[in-house]
Amino acid sequence: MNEMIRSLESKLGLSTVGGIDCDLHPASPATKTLLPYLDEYWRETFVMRGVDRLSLAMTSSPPRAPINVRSDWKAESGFAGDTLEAVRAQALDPFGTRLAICNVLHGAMIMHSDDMAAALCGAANEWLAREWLDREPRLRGSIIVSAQNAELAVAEIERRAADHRFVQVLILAQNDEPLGRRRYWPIYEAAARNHLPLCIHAGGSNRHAPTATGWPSYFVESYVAQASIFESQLLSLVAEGVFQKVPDLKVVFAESGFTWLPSFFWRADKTWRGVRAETPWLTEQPSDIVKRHVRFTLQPIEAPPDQDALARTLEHIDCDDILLFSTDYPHAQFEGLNALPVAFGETLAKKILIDNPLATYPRIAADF
Amino acid sequence: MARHVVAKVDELDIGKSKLVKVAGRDIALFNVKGEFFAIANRCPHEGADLCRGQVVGLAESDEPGHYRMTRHGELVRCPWHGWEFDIRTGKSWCDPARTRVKSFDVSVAKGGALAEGPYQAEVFPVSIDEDYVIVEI
Amino acid sequence: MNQAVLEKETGTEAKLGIVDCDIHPAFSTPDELAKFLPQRWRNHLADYGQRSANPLVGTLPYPRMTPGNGMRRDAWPPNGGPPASDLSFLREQLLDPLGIEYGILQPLAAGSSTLNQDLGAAMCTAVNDWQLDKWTGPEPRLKASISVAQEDATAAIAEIEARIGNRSFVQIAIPPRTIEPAGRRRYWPIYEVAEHYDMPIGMHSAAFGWHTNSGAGWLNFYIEEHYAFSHSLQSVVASMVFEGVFERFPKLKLIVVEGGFAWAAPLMWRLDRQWNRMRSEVPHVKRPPSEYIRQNVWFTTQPIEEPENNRHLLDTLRWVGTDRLMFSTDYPHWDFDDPRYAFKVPLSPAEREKIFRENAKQVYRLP
Amino acid sequence: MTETGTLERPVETKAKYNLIDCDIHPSMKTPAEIQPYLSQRWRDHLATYGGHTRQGLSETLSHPRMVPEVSRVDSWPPSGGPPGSDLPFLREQHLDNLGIDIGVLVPLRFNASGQRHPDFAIAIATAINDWQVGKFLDPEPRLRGSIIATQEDPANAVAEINRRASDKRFVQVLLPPRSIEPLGKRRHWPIFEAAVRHSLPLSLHVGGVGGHQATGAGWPSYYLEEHHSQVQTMQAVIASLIFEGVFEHFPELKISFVEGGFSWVPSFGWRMDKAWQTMRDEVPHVKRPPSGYLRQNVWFTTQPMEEPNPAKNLADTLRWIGTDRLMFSTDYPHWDFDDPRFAFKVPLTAIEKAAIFAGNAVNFYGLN
Repeated sequence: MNEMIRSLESKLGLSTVGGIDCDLHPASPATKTLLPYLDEYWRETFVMRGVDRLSLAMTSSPPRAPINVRSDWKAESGFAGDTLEAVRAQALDPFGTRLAICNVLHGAMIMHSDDMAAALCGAANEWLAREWLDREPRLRGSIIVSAQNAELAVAEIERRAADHRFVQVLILAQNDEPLGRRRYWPIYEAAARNHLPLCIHAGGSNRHAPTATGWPSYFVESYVAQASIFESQLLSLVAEGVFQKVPDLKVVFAESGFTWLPSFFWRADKTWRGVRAETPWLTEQPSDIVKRHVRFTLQPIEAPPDQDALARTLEHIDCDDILLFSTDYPHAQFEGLNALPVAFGETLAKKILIDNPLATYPRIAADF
Repeated sequence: MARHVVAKVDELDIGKSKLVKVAGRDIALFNVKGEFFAIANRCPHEGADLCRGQVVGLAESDEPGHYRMTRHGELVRCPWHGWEFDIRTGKSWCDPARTRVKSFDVSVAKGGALAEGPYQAEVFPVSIDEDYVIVEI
Repeated sequence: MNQAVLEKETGTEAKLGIVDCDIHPAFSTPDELAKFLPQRWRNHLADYGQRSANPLVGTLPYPRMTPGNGMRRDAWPPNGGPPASDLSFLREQLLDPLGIEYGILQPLAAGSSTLNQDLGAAMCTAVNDWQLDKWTGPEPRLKASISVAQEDATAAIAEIEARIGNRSFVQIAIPPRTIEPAGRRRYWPIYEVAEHYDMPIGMHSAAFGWHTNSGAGWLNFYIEEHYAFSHSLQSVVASMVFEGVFERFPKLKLIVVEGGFAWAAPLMWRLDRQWNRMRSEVPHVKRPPSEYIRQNVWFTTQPIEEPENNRHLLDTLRWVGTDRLMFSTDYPHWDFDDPRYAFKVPLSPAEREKIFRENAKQVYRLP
Repeated sequence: MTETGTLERPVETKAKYNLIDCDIHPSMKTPAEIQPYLSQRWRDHLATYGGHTRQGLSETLSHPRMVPEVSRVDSWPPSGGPPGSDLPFLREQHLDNLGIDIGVLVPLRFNASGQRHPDFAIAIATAINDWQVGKFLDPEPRLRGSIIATQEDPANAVAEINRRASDKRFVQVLLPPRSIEPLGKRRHWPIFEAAVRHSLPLSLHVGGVGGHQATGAGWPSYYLEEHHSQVQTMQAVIASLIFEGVFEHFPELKISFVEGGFSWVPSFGWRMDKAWQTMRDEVPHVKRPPSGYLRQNVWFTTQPMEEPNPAKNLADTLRWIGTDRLMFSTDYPHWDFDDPRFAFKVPLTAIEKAAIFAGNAVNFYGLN
């Protein structure tokens, strides 16, 4: 009986009206769509080379895989979220979303050529501003950059920063090296300087295996492994002292899941006690640093249907500031409109929907 | 509170430690640059003998990538999990408020002086001309 | 300078009846392979795509300089579809004018580097069926390659056994960027079968694979990637020598495709020298590496190296051995070699005969 | 916290075994100790070429530890040699002192599976197995051995398993989690088949050099991170075994994961279940929710013990994993050793204690 009630409850989400959706995905634009936003060199060479005909869909997130396109949101094209009308009708209106941050997951971020990657990122950002942000006041944008060349990434951040509808910088979870390493710090300094959190979204370059034990056969396995990559990135950011060096930096993990956080905290804090002399700039335990500087988008919620485990996990995390509401639209993370399970309770729900995003995104708070 | 003679000064070199048993307690005795300190021997984490830990300095940093070793010889790393304890206070570096070992007052006195006070020399005979380490419990 | 050579070579080629060891057939439409695949895999491809150990789904990690993944601009068939997707135009532009008696198909869309091994094996089977159906059936000058998913040796052998009776297939195609170096024992069952049936292993430069083409890591530009093709092929040769593949399978034939060949001579020198110093580590390698290479390995010529001083290539030809070289065009790719103009140095009629025809006829056992 | 406030002692039970330690690391007085177990050809090879694995340093771990030999500072034998190399001292300090009834040896040196020279790998695996018998199993009946098998060469791994299986003192087959390909891939299945045939469980102890970066995010800078990465590697191995269908094909296969922690297991199970629900059509051979296989085929050793703050949070983790899945281990003589008397900071019932400290291992190894 209890099981039945729990299971029923789990289908009933809390209201999300008035919330700030911190992870929404307009379909990645076809390369050809970006031509008007590229300069003459890239426009001509892309056509000459046939790059404009190439799909830049990433193996880390095949666009038609069931996780990436919820069946009831799928358009004729096989994709979802490929028009503003669809995003309004499926994501903004039904959830009562007040503002939503568009995270464009584009292969631009992982192209081998530093310069081509930067050119495509710039074009995708411009495309987002013109085709989406100009047309829908509820939308906000993420500045996508390729992390592999910090200098070019910083230039793009500085170029885009004047447009305050861009509220964060977005990079992918898997890159050439762990993200705490110093080659990436100029990106973080530029983000903090411009009051932009750094969003690290699931996905990546796949230039090396996504696990330490080689290449998984299946996408479902690779998707599961993304959380492991996030764990490594989290500890890298902490251990390298990014938050000591750039104390104003806020990091948002998007589509990372969060139910792994307690075990991360336990192990990282314990090991730190034994080996902290290796990184003496860490003067507090990793979990405290994470709770102050890092935020996690809500979806996917990887917990059993039984709401008790989710509630216990939240208690283990022991930090009400850490979650940011997200639908992860159009990814298939929940059914119906049940983005915010009852286990969160009304008080925490309000924090997740509004207060935490406002505290995380200065640019949203400024004109909220 | 009693004062216990636990060692001769010259049997514990600078930077060394020694396990002494006093009034049924295991106590780790350290010589830090000629000064003596005593803390409870048992690590509060899983019970390892702190007297067997490495005596180290304090690694500090002003910013990532910058390293500085200070307070030479004033900390002991637990021989198992490496938790650092301040030999002077018994407090752990990572969690000084909650993870600490008891610290005992230590003094040094001439053997001649010992004959006059309420000392307990449990372990060995005291000779008048030598210096001794005294722990108060 | 080049002009003089060109004039001299023109005219003599067409009559030779050459063998082109590297032709890339293409699908007319992206879904052309689908009809050779079971429904399960058609559905799977629609949802998940063909995932390999590479950044992009189905797109080359390094965009080429011409559309269609680096095609000759004049190779697009007038009837539509991408280059080398139209048999009649392929005859008209390649086989007929260049006097190609046999052309070896090197399909690049196979499942060899697919992460999902069952999908990879299914795609190999489909590509093999497709070669027969679309190409070798209607055009007997074309010969097919048995695509196999080499990481699953059992599945690969099953595919070879299924095709071996059909002489339209003249080699087994394995890409060089395998999970482990090509000489490792996990691949030996495939080599054993290949030797048994006297089927050469064709290793063609690969744009996809489990590792970078370069041991230096991921490169920035296509110019670097293109160069590094030769590095992955050098690694294949060294691995097969030092793991003892040719000692264990002395009649195995390895054909190194689309890596050029000028590097083969210094590679042999280097291998011999280090083998001399460290043969105690590899006592199973009984002879100097160059001996195995001269016995078991052939190189296709494209993209032919073009020294500043043309005649320097003569030295290379002598060092590598004209009996090891087999002509290839790489049609319809942009770095295509034309048999009339590729060699900027004079070849003797005997050398010409070997490189353009006889070596390949023997290696592939062509009638 | 006072110096002894939270320490507690295991209760007495009447079972045949009260304390089984699933992870003891034996070592050699000097590397030359291996020589009697190698033929002249391999002695010469070792002297000339040394080990040759898939990493940068030839004789040293990629990330230096905080203490010599990764070991407890107090574990160096008075007679000389590194920790774990002196049987009398191992008895005195460890077996006798803690009252260990059965101790399972996990030899890590020479890394047979990681050796690139295939024949040398075979020679080393055989030598280490003989060495375990000669140095430890013959003189000390409380110790058990692990069959070292060349994972990258499954045919020879099976031959070695077949050769050792009749010696019942070998209680498991030991494999490294970091391999060239994920463990679940079919090329490894002959090893599983052999293990099931001989009723031998498999054990994966953290480590190995498969040629891949230590995390999906790349090579970390610090040992703090590398230590943590063991968790992600274990996760990758488990996901591979489940999604490749290993447990579906070998329902009797038993595997223990050693020294990779366990608090992450529940949330990892939830993540796998959720992804599987969405994408099970990709892996139709996986018939049940992944967490079901975790409950049936997988065990975890307890060290390094998870230490949440507050400690009571661990009770949830134990409930979610199931106390029948956990087996006590010390990791002696390594620095992050757990003492059976003090490792658990949460109260366990007498039944739970009996299971974790001995009963589960009796079942896992078939020690009855």
